Amino acid sequence: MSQMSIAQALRQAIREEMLRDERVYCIGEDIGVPGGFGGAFTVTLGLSDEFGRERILDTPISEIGLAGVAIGSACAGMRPIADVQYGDFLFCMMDQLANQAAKMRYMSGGTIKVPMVMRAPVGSTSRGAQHAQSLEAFFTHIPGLKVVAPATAYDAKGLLKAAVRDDNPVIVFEHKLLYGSKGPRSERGALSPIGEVPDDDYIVPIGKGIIRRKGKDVTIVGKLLTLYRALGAADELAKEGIEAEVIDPRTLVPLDKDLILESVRKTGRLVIVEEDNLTGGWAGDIAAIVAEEAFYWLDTPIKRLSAPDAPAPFAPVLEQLYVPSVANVVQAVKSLF
Amino acid sequence: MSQMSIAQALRQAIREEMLRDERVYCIGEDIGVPGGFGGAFTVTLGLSDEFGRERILDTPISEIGLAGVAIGSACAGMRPIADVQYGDFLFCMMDQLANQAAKMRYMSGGTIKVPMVMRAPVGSTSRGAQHAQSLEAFFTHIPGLKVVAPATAYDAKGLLKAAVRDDNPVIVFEHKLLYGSKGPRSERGALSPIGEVPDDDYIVPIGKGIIRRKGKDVTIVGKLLTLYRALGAADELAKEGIEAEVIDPRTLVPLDKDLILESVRKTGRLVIVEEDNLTGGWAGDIAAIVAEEAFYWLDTPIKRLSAPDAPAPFAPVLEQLYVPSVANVVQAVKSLF
Amino acid sequence: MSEFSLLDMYRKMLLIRRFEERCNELYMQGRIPSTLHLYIGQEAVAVGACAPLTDADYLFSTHRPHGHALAKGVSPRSIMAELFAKVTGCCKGKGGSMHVGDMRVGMFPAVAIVGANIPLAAGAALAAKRLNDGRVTACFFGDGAANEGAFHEGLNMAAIWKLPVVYFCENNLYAASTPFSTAFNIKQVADRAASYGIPGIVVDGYDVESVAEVAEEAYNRARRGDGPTLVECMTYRLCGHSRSDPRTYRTKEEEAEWQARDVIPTTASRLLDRGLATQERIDQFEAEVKAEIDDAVQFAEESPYPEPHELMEDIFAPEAAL
Amino acid sequence: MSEFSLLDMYRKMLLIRRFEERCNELYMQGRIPSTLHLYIGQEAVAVGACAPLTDADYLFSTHRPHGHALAKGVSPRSIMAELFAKVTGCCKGKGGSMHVGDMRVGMFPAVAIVGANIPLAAGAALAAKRLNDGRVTACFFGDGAANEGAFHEGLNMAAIWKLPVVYFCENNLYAASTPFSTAFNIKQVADRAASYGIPGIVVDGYDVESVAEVAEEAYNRARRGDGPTLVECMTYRLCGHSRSDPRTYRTKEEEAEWQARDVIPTTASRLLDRGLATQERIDQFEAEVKAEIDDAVQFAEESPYPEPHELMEDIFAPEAAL
Ligand SMILES: Cc1ncc(C[n+]2csc(CCOP(=O)(O)OP(=O)(O)O)c2C)c(N)n1
Ligand SMILES: Cc1ncc(C[n+]2csc(CCOP(=O)(O)OP(=O)(O)O)c2C)c(N)n1
Ligand SMILES: [Mg+2]
Ligand SMILES: [Mg+2]
Repeated sequence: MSQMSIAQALRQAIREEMLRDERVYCIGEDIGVPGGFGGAFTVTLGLSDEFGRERILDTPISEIGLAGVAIGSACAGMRPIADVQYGDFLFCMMDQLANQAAKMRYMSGGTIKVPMVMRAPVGSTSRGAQHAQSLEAFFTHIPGLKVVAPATAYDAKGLLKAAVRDDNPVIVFEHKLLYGSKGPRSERGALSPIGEVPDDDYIVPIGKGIIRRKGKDVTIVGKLLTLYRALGAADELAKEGIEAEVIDPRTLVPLDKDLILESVRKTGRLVIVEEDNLTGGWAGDIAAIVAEEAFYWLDTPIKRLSAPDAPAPFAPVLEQLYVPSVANVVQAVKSLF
Repeated sequence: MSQMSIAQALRQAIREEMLRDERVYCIGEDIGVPGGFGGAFTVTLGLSDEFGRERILDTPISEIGLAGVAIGSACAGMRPIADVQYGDFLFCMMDQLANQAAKMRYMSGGTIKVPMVMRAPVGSTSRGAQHAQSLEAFFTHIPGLKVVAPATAYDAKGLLKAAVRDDNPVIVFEHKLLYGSKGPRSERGALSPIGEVPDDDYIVPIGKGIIRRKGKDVTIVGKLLTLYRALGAADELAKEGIEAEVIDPRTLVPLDKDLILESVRKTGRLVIVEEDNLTGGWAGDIAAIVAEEAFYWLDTPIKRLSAPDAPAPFAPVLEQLYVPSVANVVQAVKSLF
Repeated sequence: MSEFSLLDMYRKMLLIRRFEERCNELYMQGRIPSTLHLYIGQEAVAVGACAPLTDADYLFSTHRPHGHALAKGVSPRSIMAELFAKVTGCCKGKGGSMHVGDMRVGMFPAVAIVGANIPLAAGAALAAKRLNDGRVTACFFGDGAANEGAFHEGLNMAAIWKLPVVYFCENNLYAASTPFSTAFNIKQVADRAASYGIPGIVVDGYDVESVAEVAEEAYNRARRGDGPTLVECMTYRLCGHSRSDPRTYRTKEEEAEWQARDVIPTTASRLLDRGLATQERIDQFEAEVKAEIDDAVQFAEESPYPEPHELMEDIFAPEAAL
Repeated sequence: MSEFSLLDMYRKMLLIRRFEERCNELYMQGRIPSTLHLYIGQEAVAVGACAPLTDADYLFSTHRPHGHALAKGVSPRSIMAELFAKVTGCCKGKGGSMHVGDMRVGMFPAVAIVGANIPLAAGAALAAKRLNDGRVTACFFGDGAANEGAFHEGLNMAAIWKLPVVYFCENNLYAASTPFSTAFNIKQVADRAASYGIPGIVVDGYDVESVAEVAEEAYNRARRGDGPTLVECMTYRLCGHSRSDPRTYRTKEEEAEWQARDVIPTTASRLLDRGLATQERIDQFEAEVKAEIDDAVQFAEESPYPEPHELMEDIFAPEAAL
């Protein structure tokens, strides 16, 4: 066991998988240049010293190409871990992900596999609307892609390793304020949780959620940064006698929906917290599943707590209103009692 | 009043708006070449004869460029009606739509406006997974875009005209099986509704839904092709004594949610039918809104009837199972009684 | 350079031509659903470019893939069955005309998003280079595709990493209805090779031997580790863009000019002139090819449609052994 | 060619330099949030390229926009207030450093998606052409952007339609940490102009007069209706890529070489040599510029933050009169 940040845990996962399997390689912008950044959030820092520039492959600024090369190489026997500097740039490669990677297997009648990982940082950090988006909902809506969203160092390592070994395209969403990136790449206002990570090989299976806190009065579902908002709120609520059960889905596709349904059947109340925009967000999906499959157990309306339907604002004073806070979660939960 | 197809109604709307306002122009692939197709579904057929090649502007096959030019020109005083041959290709220009068009006004502190229309055909027509997708959910999830989805000739003309006059980017989703395109561009299995369309100028306001059939027992929400599945089901259900209220939202953003909420408050039951994939689909959003705002009026769980979470299959025998049918809707409704 | 048998190449081109003509008939009769992008007229490109390849080599194709598939060795039966939407098709009926492929002969499922196959091909070539398996990748696309961002990004990456891939731009003068001259401000697509520091070669796409020769040189270069080549094959559709295209955006004169150079009769004449075949042999080819296509159609017609359970299969690969 | 006042251009460059230095200080002190991409070293490009423009002409910028903004005439106050996230900022505090702009002087909100401004600029130029309003569009981007698909598609469209736009590629030898040579297999970005049949010109981006001269010629060409030009300005950041970049991917020697050519002292010397200014005048500039920046900082600091209601405003334009 070692204590480490998510950035370190991801780096360790990559390193171990690259040592384990020669076909694993990293591809991205500014990930391996000597003296460079190790990606936008230091995840690959130092790896090119150990593995060389061919296995930590820097691309030109060409997201279509980056994705296409990753996907094509995956189909032809490699196991790429692709890196996008900010999740927002996934829109530049959307065709490759949505029309190619996700559909290739199906269109081929199951004769192709695409063992590709794409890692993407999400979340709002006062950089304006083009460097702030939460992209999860878009990608859960593309059949053929798996989607994971680790919120702890343990899960980051375990899910990334599972993703690399999965024979399907897996999008890994990571939150900028959870990395714990150090030095010039550290982030103001970051939460940077440090966690215990086993030194030996393990995976966190794709498709398994986890109850982060047990409770009987209300179910709160949060992911990435908003998991911590939910946990913070649960602490507050406990002081007032409300025992919240906090669920971290960890994987968004395939979703461990039974974990959520069972919890709601117990608590009768559901609040979903996410940083993404309300309309068309992932929270809506969870609400819809519960409204269909646990309807008779619900005591109150389902509450979605999301960013409003606005682009992300630059000003920190506005951003604080944009991303759901602990206080917002507390208030949302209390509105159900 | 004239009887016409949706393709004709759209063409008439474009023509009238181009006559009304010199700044309106069309841009797209294969939309104006003499002897060509008039776009993939004949909507612009003949218009270049009347307006010339500059105002019915053919682009190279360059979706980023197409979108970028449309958006940039809109910011600088023009009013483009852009055309994409198949909705699936929107993924190729996703950055321009999601990161530029949608956010430009907000990022500029309200000093820019982007009066652009993008028309996109959706729906599965046995062409395989890359020419079949329903893209609505992706675009309702991008704050800053308006989204409309006309299902009748009347609405097609009225909504397109409203979109052209709107000072914001508007995505118009049209269904391939509803166009009623003629000649070599006709579509097997098309529904091609013909409708009454006023000869004089009118608009259908963006943001207003419509009740297509009154009923008291259950609310069915459908859009584009699935509106007709819903209406067909309502006919069947009526024979068995179930009076379904069928709602056509027409505009997806901003959504006329009160129309849906009021209906559900009356009927106590809700089925949402769409052709898009279940997970992350638009249906989830409607379910979530109702589960939050009309919860206490609901008598039964909310049912989403969508395409399953698979890429669109080519084989017509599979496609029939993929897109919700009238029988599926009938069955879904009956499961609530 | 290797001697490619003109006789073999002729037979392949003939197979493609007759196969496509049959597809068109079947489509017109309503026996094939969906749409078709026929390859009639362009056969020399696929056949010439594939002549130097083995089954191990990779091929990436487009919305117009039947010719590439047959040239690469995908069986007529499995292509025809796919067009009929049967479960015996090369994609189990799930892909359709625009996605035919068969990895057993190195052909990826065709990509119907114009230009999107270009970076994918670079990726496959990267894999071949890393795995050192000696494979070369051939990637086909049209003139229209050369205006996609994917073209630019893919070619640049292939160039900077000297990947073993050859890009064949089939310049048939039109992208759907759009003439080359309205979409380009330059004379040849091959001129764009200079943007990536790679060779750009223009070849007569109506001469199968020239195509094969240029292709082989480019493959050799690629296999040597010297990187990609952009080969522009000047060609012409002797058919519409897709299904019942009236082709009114082209002049009859232009069509007639290319029709006069039709690769099937001109190559047959060349065989006769060089004494490489007799008229009987050529007639026999027609009969053989017809039999092969009849067999494919019969196979397709007699094959079952996919069962309902197929709808939800092949979305994800099974769990890999961890 | 017009006579651009070297004195005016020097003053502009100096304003940009001192403004950026102050930004950096403020950032290091934690008084500016977010990140900053400074323009230090590249001032001659923005100032030279903007010298021939009027407020009516359009400018498209990047993640590194402060220099372009000042050169185009956006007020130091409104830029500084934007960096401070104040409602008096040029984007009301909603855009931030990477999106500064002001349409009153023709500057679009800067685009932080690398390359994405290139087709947008073509669109603005199309509008100008159609509306026949005589405006020309200047579009700036880095060497890195030239590998984006958007570059390819945008330049091609500008070329085929002969749009009145000039593309300035600021080749500062690096895209973030990535050296030019690993991302390109060619010597100059300008060579890519040939792919679009337009002129490609390389100019010394450390010589403001050369830039202005080349820019003016390109604008004239554009206004004449002869289409776009790709101008590659060879330049260098005398600072990190963004905030506290240690720049360890570059050699000290390389940095020193460019530092020795720093446009601020070299241009000052030129002014003195040519007798266009005295040392006193130059010193006075420093004082003036400092006062202007002090004023901007004070304005920014004293300005209010946006009110909560601002969060949900400016998403959509109001209903147009129908
Ligand atoms: C990204 C994208 N845009 C548009 C289309 C629609 N489309 C299909 S084929 C075609 C023309 C392709 O032209 P070219 O690349 O020259 O190939 P050709 O059809 O001539 O073989 C177009 C526009 C598409 N499939 N994908
Ligand atoms: C599409 C996209 N990809 C990646 C980035 C991240 N990024 C920001 S600046 C930059 C380097 C840009 O290099 P260049 O175009 O040469 O401009 P410079 O920074 O040198 O001025 C990168 C990779 C981005 N903003 N947008
Ligand atoms: Mg073509
Ligand atoms: Mg640069």
